Amino acid sequence: MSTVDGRHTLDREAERIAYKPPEIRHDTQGDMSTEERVQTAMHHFVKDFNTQTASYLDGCLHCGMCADACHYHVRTDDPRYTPIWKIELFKQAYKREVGPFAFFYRLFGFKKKVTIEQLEEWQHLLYDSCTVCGRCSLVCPMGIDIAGMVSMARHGMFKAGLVPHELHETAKRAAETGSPLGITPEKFEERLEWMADEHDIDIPLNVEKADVLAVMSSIEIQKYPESMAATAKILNATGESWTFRTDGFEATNFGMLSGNTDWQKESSMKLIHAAIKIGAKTLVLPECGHAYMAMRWMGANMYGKPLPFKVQHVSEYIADALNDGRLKVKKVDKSVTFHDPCQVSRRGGATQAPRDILKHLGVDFREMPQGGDYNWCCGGGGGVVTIKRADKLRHRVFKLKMDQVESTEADELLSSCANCRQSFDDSQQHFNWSYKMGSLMEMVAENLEEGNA
Amino acid sequence: MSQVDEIPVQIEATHGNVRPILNEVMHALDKLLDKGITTTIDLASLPFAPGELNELEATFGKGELSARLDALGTSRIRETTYPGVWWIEHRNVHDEVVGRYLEVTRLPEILSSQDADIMAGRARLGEQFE
Amino acid sequence: MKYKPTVGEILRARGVSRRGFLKYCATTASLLALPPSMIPRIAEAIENARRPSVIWLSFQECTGCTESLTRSASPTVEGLIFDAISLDYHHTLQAAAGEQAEAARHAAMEENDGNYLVLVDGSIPMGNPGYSTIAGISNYDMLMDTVKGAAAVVAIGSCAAFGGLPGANPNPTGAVSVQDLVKDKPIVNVPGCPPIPMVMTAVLAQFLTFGKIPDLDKHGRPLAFFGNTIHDRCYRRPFYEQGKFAESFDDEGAKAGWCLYKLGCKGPTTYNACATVKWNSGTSFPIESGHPCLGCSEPRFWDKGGFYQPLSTGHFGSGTKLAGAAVAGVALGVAAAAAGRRRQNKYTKEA
Amino acid sequence: MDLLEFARGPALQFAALVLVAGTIWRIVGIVLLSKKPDFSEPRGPGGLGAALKVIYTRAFTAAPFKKATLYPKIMAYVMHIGLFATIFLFTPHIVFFEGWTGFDWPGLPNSIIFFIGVATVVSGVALIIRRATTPVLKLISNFDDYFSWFVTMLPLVTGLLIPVRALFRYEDLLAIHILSVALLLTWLPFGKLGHTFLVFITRGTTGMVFERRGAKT
Repeated sequence: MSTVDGRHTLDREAERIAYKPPEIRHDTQGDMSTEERVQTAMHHFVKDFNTQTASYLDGCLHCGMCADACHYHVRTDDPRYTPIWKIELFKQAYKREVGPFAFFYRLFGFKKKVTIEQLEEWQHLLYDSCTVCGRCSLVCPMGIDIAGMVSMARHGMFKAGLVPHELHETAKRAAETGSPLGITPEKFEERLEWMADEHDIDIPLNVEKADVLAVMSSIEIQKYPESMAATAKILNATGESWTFRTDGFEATNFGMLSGNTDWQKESSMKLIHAAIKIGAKTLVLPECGHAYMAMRWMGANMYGKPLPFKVQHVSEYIADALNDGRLKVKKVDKSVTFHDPCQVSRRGGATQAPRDILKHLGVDFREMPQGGDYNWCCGGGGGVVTIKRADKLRHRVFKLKMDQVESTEADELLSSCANCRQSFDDSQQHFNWSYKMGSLMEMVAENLEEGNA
Repeated sequence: MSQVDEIPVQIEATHGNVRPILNEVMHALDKLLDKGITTTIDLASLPFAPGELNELEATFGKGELSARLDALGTSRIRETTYPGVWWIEHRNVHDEVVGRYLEVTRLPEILSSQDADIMAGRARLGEQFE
Repeated sequence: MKYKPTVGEILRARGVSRRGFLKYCATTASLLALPPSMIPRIAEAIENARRPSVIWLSFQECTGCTESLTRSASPTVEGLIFDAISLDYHHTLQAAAGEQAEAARHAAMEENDGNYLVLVDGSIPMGNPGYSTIAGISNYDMLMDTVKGAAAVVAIGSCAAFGGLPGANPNPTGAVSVQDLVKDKPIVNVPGCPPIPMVMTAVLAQFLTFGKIPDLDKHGRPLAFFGNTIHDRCYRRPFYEQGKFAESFDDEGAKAGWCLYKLGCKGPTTYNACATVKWNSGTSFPIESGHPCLGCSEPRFWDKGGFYQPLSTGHFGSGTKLAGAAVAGVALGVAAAAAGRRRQNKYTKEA
Repeated sequence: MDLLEFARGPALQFAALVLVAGTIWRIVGIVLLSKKPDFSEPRGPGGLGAALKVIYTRAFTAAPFKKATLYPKIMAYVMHIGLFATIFLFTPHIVFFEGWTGFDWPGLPNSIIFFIGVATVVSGVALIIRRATTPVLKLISNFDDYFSWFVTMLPLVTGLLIPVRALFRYEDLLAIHILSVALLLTWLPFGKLGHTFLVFITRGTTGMVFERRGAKT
């Protein structure tokens, strides 16, 4: 563990603290003219403004405190990583086109038209250096939800073909194949069978009617297949009727992450239709942060009316089952610290569920300093983990996370987000770090009391 | 005027002119002793609160010597309880106060017989022998 | 030109002793707000000064200024007017009347051409010369005729200095001040309604002593008397600083002699010597007797809002105007939002 | 009409009209933009209560950020409390409000107000220096930030100079003071000073959205 102050690092590879142009590599998709690109971005920025965003964009005081909450700024001292600066173009478009005084802004040219150079520079700020973790909105004295607006600004960026290639390709593959990692229904089924054999358990698939629809994230299916088994074990143990579906299994939503609202809707609707089809009362989302945001809080809005079923993160589902006695677990004699996925805890409101679970497991739970709702992000959220060119920055920022975890001196590090797990694993390899990220759900599955249900 | 006098006047606080004046007089006495320089303080230039002037006068009190001058109305020249500090009050023929001074001196100039008056008196005296 | 005795000679002739003269000089110094160390110089100056001729013109006025002056306690009215100056024309005070009086004025003007002082009280009506005439002569004609040979003009009272009450809105007579009309003579304004008598005599004494007009502020007022505000020199100032205010004329604060700011005192914006020189032989001044300063020595004090309206009160528009502004705000807001949404729709279609 | 009368009369009237019209304009312009209905199943109560809660709670810094934002927060507190005290607890101002609204409340002694005013100016200077020197603030600041600071400081400084009689005459400085207030009121609805009313809308919005999710506000 380093004793060097993060703000004045001695790392020879570290980027300079002073202002510098962004790393040169602006990705563009499609063959629009420059003008078209700018116009398209602008039109889609403008489309998204509503009373909520207007109150935010008009309310900003330029106090700069959000910089102190952002891991990118804290680790680099680069002022461009000030969260509110990341939506500067979005703000510029608002003031010029829609705000109450837009007429004057245009008339006197108080706010210039956005240029392609700016958009290219902001590609780095809106994608590579924002995980949409929302920590900044907790420090903001006006309570501005900057992360939410970064997501909105990405819509315009996507339409203008200004998305980092890897993220764009991942999203595109998700749209084309139904999974960002190219997991087809057949592949899913195959891997479920493998897990069923491996663990000698029942994994219901494509049941016609069930109370619970369980879904997975491709990352789990591909990289952490044990999660599928764990999900099955737990759901079996509760005794509820449940099933996986091949017509709706993918919980990740790269349409949302990349900024393509059409794709976002397509992904969400698949799950919604599957759940309605089997008459599910509950849709249990996997250990995935953005899937929670996409379905729990945005799903109904994609659907256009309230959903006829309940949406729960698997940790919420487990916590409920443990709390009302449907599920019982053995005590685990370990010290554990928990990494809160931003979209589930801070932005999703399900912060308490994992803590309830850990209490039932009887572990020595060690909260991280600035943990829970104020947790530092893993650095891989918001699609950032897919963007290769952002790796260097992501690893640099991860230092905060390492310090945070290490200070607890816990035996185990757990989380409930496969995407977090993925970026932890990557950074763990990069730094040869001693901690390995584990899954809370898997710990529950491994410690189920015999004779459940 | 008796009815007006019956109105009770409350004086809650003063402007605080008394202490600064005492201080100034003290320094004036030092100057008088060390260098023989006399000082005159014109009390008309100070904003006194009701009753404050009386307070000041009472503070200085009456000393050993007191004189009355009859010229263009009466004037009272009085040494205070602090020797060398004189309270001088000029009145006009209507007995209205037209000037108040604190003079820090061994003897106020106005008490000395003036050369012009001495000469005039000498002339009058001379007339007796013509 | 006939021989004019010096002031010293006149005083001696009247049997005033040197002591009396020194007393006179001390009170004059006090009057001029000069330090006592100046007394010897004043004595020397007065000794050799020659009595100036004074012509007093009264126009649209109430004679309050003359009343005030004749109650001047310093050095003595008689002494000043009859000994130190030669008041050759004052139609209220002089015995002569009609053509005889006018003849006296012309005689004084001719005799002292270029050296006499003109004192004016009252404003001059420019609306119709008939509003105010003396011996058939309009005020304007008399003023302009008289000041031609004057050494200086002293405007006594707020009417002569600034137009005063006759000049108050809507100013039916078209009243103007002396300084509005006389441009080529030194003018001293001694405003006040009425002015402090000592200040009037002091200006004369100053002219008498030094043969020139005193230093003036931007409104032409002698700095020696108009250099500080009433508020600056007010004995109730500590209450202002402590935040102790009389809220009405009969509350405990008023009885305790607290600051009258909230009752509309104009002391902070009024330049005059009332707080130090005081009135009625130094007895008191309005604030001391429990009434806020009206600001009578300031230009157009009649038209500066209510006498009992505190100084820091603003004059907002009527409620109707504010309501109108609110309606305009709603309209603009609706229009702005509509324009914004129209752009959004347009862009959505284009996109 | 002298300067003071102009300041107290037409200038203040104009400022009041602009203030009222501009404030309503901005609020209506924001409120009447499209609103997206939220169909998601609420976890916690949204609505007005949530809005009020966050309007209140955001006046305080969350513990994890206390250290990093200590300096600007303290300065901002001093500035806001100072502005409140100098505006609303100085007796001549109370008289001003009383003349306008008919309400009257006790003030603080002038000496204390003077001290608070100086502290407010000091905090303002500290904040503007910080804005002009720290890289983050340098980058994100624009004309509005500096101009709004200027129009806020102007009435404060002119107000503080009024008792210092050496430079100006009382009525001149009072006139300038009132004119600077008129400028402040005229600018207030349009620039970032609009946060005097937007703070309720902005914080309230977050309160309604995030309390509804049961998320951290």
